[in-house]
Amino acid sequence: MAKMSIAEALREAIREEMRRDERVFCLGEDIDIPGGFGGAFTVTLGLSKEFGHERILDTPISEIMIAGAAVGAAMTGMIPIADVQYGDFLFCMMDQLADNAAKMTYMSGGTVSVPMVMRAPVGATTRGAQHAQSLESFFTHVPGLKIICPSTAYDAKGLLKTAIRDKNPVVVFEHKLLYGSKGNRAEKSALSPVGEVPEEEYLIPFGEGVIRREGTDITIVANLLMVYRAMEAAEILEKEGISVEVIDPRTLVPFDYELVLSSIKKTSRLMIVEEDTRRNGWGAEVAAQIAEDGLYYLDAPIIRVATYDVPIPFAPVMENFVVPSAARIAEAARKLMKA
Amino acid sequence: MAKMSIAEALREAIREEMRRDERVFCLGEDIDIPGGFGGAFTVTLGLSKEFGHERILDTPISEIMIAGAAVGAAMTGMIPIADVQYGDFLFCMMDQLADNAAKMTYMSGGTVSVPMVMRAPVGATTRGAQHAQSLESFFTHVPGLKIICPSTAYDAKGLLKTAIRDKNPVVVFEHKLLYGSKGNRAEKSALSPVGEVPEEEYLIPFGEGVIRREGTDITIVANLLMVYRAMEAAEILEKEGISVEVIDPRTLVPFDYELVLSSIKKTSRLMIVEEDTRRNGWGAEVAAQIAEDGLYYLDAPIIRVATYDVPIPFAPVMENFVVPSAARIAEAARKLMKA
Amino acid sequence: MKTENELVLSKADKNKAAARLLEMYEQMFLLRSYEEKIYFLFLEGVMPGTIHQSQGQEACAVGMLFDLRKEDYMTSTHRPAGHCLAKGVSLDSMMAEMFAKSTGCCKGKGGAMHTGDISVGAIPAIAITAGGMPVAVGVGLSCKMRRTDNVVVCFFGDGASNEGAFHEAMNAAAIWKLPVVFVCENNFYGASTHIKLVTNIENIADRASAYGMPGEVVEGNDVELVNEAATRAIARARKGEGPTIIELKTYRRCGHSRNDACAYRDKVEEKEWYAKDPLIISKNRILEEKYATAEELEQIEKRVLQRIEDAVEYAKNSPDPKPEDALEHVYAV
Amino acid sequence: MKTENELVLSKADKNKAAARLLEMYEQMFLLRSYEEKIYFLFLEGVMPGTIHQSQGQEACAVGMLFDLRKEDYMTSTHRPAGHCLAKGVSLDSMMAEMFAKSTGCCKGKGGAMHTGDISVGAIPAIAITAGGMPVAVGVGLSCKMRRTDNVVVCFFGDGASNEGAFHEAMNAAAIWKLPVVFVCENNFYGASTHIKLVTNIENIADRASAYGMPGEVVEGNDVELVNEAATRAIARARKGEGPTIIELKTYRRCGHSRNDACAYRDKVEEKEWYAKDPLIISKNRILEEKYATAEELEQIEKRVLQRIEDAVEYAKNSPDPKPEDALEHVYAV
Ligand SMILES: Cc1ncc(C[n+]2csc(CCOP(=O)(O)OP(=O)(O)O)c2C)c(N)n1
Ligand SMILES: Cc1ncc(C[n+]2csc(CCOP(=O)(O)OP(=O)(O)O)c2C)c(N)n1
Ligand SMILES: [Mg+2]
Ligand SMILES: [Mg+2]
Repeated sequence: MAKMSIAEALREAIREEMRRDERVFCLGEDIDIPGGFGGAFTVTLGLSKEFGHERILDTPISEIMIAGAAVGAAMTGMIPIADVQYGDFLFCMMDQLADNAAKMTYMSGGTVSVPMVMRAPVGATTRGAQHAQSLESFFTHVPGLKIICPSTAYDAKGLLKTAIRDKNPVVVFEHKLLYGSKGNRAEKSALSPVGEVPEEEYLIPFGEGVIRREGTDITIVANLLMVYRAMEAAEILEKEGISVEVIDPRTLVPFDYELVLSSIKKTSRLMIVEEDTRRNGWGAEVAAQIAEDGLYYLDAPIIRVATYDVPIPFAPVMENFVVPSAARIAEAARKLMKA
Repeated sequence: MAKMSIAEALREAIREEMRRDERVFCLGEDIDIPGGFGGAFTVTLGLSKEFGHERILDTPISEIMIAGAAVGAAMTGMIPIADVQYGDFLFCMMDQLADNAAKMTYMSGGTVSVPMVMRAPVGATTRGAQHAQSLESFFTHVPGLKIICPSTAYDAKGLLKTAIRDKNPVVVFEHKLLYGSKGNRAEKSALSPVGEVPEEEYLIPFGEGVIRREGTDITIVANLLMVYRAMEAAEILEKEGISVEVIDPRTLVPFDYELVLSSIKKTSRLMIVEEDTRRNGWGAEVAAQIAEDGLYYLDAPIIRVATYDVPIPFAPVMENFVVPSAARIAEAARKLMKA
Repeated sequence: MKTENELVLSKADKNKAAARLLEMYEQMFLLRSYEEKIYFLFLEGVMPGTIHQSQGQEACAVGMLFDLRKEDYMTSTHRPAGHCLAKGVSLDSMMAEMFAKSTGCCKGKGGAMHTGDISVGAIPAIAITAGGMPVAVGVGLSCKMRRTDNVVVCFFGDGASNEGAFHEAMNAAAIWKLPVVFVCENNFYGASTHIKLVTNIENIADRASAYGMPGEVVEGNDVELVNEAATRAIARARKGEGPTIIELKTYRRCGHSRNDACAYRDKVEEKEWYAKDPLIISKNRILEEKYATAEELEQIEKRVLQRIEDAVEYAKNSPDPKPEDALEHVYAV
Repeated sequence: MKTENELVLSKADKNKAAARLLEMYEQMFLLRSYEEKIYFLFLEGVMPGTIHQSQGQEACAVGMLFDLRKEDYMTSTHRPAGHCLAKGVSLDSMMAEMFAKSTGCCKGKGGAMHTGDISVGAIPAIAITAGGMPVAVGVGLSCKMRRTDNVVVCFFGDGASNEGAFHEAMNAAAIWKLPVVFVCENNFYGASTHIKLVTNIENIADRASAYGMPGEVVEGNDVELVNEAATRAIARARKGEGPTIIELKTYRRCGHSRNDACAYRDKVEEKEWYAKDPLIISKNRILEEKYATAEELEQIEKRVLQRIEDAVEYAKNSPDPKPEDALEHVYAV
């Protein structure tokens, strides 16, 4: 077992898969210029030393091209791992992802496959509205894509390796505050993103959520940073006698509904917490699905705690207000217990 | 009262607003080249005769520019009405819409406004996956945009005029099969898109849905073409003794939840029908919101009938299968009555 | 721009040239007849969807793709029929796709605008204007990274050259010296819009200099001239010397899509271009150079027409997809 | 490229030139000192977010915007401080925005990367690389359609010139002859990436020919040369003759963003460029030409530094936004 941050775990996953399969390569802006950043959050730092600059390909600032080139390379025998510096820039390549990557297999009647990965950092970090969005829900809505969102180092490595071996386009959402490059989240909780990662190889299948904490009164489904906020809230609530079960779905498409259903059978209360803005966030889909399949298990309305429907404001005092906090989650839980 | 198709109603709205306010202008590809198409669905046909080619501006095939130019013009004293030939191409301008149009007012602390309209035809019409999508839900998820979807000529004119006078970016989703340019939907039902439009000016406020048909057993919320499919289903079901209330929200952002809540108080059953694909469609948001605010009114799970989560296939036999039909809606309603 | 065939040929060369031109003519005739047939079937109402035909542009597809290997690639546009036939997609499977049959090259899922068959290097067409160009960059990158000497021919239109995707693709291909041949079929219109209205420069190929890439303007209706330019650019690409833009001046003999009478086009312009029909140019040369007799050409044409009839039969007799087939192939397994 | 001030000046002209250069120097000094102050405050940890500074590029902002009217417009990038100060956004309101205060030019909602104030023609900055360029086209269109003779100066970077948005914006501005002056601040790097790695051509301005637009390369650290080029392009734009690309060769004296030691840059290159500091160039000229004495310059500098201190005070004493303010301004009313 080695302790590593999410950034390191992702790097290890890439390294192992690149060693294993010469079709795998990385492309993106500033991903490993000598003396540079190793991508916006250091994930690809140093990889060119081992693999050279052909397989760690620094690109122009051309998001349409990056995504399109990934599609073209994937269709013809390569396995590209592309990235954007901030998830927000996915909008610049939306057409290539939604119209080409996602649809090529289908439009070709299954004769083509598009085994590519697109990595995108999300989350609000006081950089203002264009560097802050959580974009998961724009992509869960696109048939043909798979969507994953690891929140621990263990998951990051195992899920990314699965993504690289998947024959389909996988969008990986990574949270900026969880990378652990700065290491300052390391001690905060047992689920700190600096976590144990086995030496031996492992893969994590898509569509299997995990229970981060068991409980009996309320089920909270949360992803990425919100897993940690939910855990924090659960601790507060425990002291008040409210027992919270926290589920981290780990992948949004496919989604582990079974786990959620079996949890609400026990708790009979469901809350979904997401950093994506509320209206039409992925939480809406989970709520709607459970309102269809699990309504009779529920004793109370399904509650969503999400970022308010505003662009992300710059000022920390406002940013903290719009993004769900442990306090807000706890408060919603208290209300839910009374409903 | 004049009878007109939706295409004509939209054209009238544009014409009246352009006469009324010289800041209003149109831009888009092929919107009124002499001898050309008047936009992909004839909406802007002939307008350059009255307003000239400066105010009916034919653009290069440059969607990023079209949207960006609309944003820039809107911020500095003009009121652009832009369009894409097929809604699918909105992905090419997604960044300009989601990052600039939607956020400028907010990011500037309210010192800037972006009064622009983006028109987008949606719906599956046997043209394959890249000319078929219903993209409403990608945009309902963007804070800062308003989203409208008129399904009748009356609404088309009244809502578009409101959109043009709104100080914010409004995305108008129009359904290709409802334009009525080909007139072949004209006789199918009382709610035919060729409808009565008053001579005198009228505006339709955003956020006010309408009941297209009253009923007592099930509430169906549907937009655009699905309003007609739901009406058809309602007729079938009536013969079987199931009384359906059909609500057309007309605008998705803002959304008339009051109307839906008051309807389900009566019917205690809710079905949402959308042509957008199911996972994270706007129907998910409606279901989730009602699962939060209206759960106690419901006697049965909330059901969504939506396009299956696949890219739109070309073959009519498959396309008809994936897009909700009256028969599928009716069948879902029968099941819902038994739930 | 070369305006005539400037080659001086030896006898052996001449035989080879004859054989090549005859084969190119046959291919062009196939493209034309295929589209004429499709057009007719559309009018009859037996085919769903819409059509974007490339009648009049046959020399572009055939001349560019004539010498490609099966392992080479081609990316296309919303107007892919000619490209696909010339790249070797089976006629039967294309016709069946038009009929939305399960035997179609995309199993009825793609339709006219997504025609292709990767097994012969025809990337399923992308109907987003210029959307195929960044994809071609990726294909070129793949050819290079896999250490093959394969190349990609990437078709796009004059209208497409104003898309951001064009720019990003050109630049990337240039800096990485990718084996991509960018082919602009400049038919002077993007839908109803004349290129002059939306572009300030005369030749799209002149944009090559913005990327440090060679560009060439060629008379696109002369299949031999097109083929010569193709040969140069493909050789360059195969040698790892990088991409080229080839601009082919050509003209649609048909509407942009179904039901388009082209009222936006100048009638004099139309006449001039109709006189430069690529099939007529080649036919005349064949006869002048005595590469074949009129009767021999007729034989060729008859053979082609029969193949098309057979394909129609094949398509008509093919089964429809089942409705539930729609749920398959969302993901590769 | 003009490498020195070639003007021969009459006495009156010389007085005018002196006054102008002194004012430009003062502005440049303001830009530099403002950013130095910000940098220091960041290190202190009193400011949230990140910073992208334009130290070393002051001559670009000041030279280009010096003669703009308040009614003219400017669009900026993720590196907007210099542009905004030079366009006349109030120092206090900018400083307050950096402190995330409710008195900020964006009420604390925008932050460093969205600095701007439309009341002085500074379109709130767009931090999506090249994302402001199509917006500038719309502003230019608006200036033209409203029959004003206002112009737009649109800043972008060398890295931005490989974005699709660049291409679409250039082409549209060219065909519509819009009053847009496109200004490429070529500081040779997009983040850590040297322009040579991602672009095959020497000068970004050479891309102008792809749009039928004039392009010009200028030494970007000489504020007078920049200003001359600006004067030409702005005059052209005002007269309705259309857009221009001006490429300003310049260099960042700072990291791309916070915590960037620029380890990816060549140290010799850095040294050479540091010697060409725009403030030194102008200061030397002022002293050589005796436009002012060293003491007079010191007075100016002192005045500027005091303004900055005052702005910091103002910002510090300004109220924070209320958390719930976050819910306002999603829509204009
Ligand atoms: C992104 C995008 N915008 C617009 C369209 C609609 N459209 C289809 S073909 C076409 C014209 C394309 O012109 P050109 O590139 O010259 O190709 P041609 O049709 O002449 O072959 C347009 C505007 C589209 N398919 N995709
Ligand atoms: C669409 C998009 N892609 C990437 C980025 C990340 N990014 C911010 S600044 C920058 C470099 C820009 O380089 P250049 O245009 O030369 O401007 P400079 O930073 O040198 O002023 C990058 C890649 C972004 N903000 N937007
Ligand atoms: Mg064309
Ligand atoms: Mg730069």
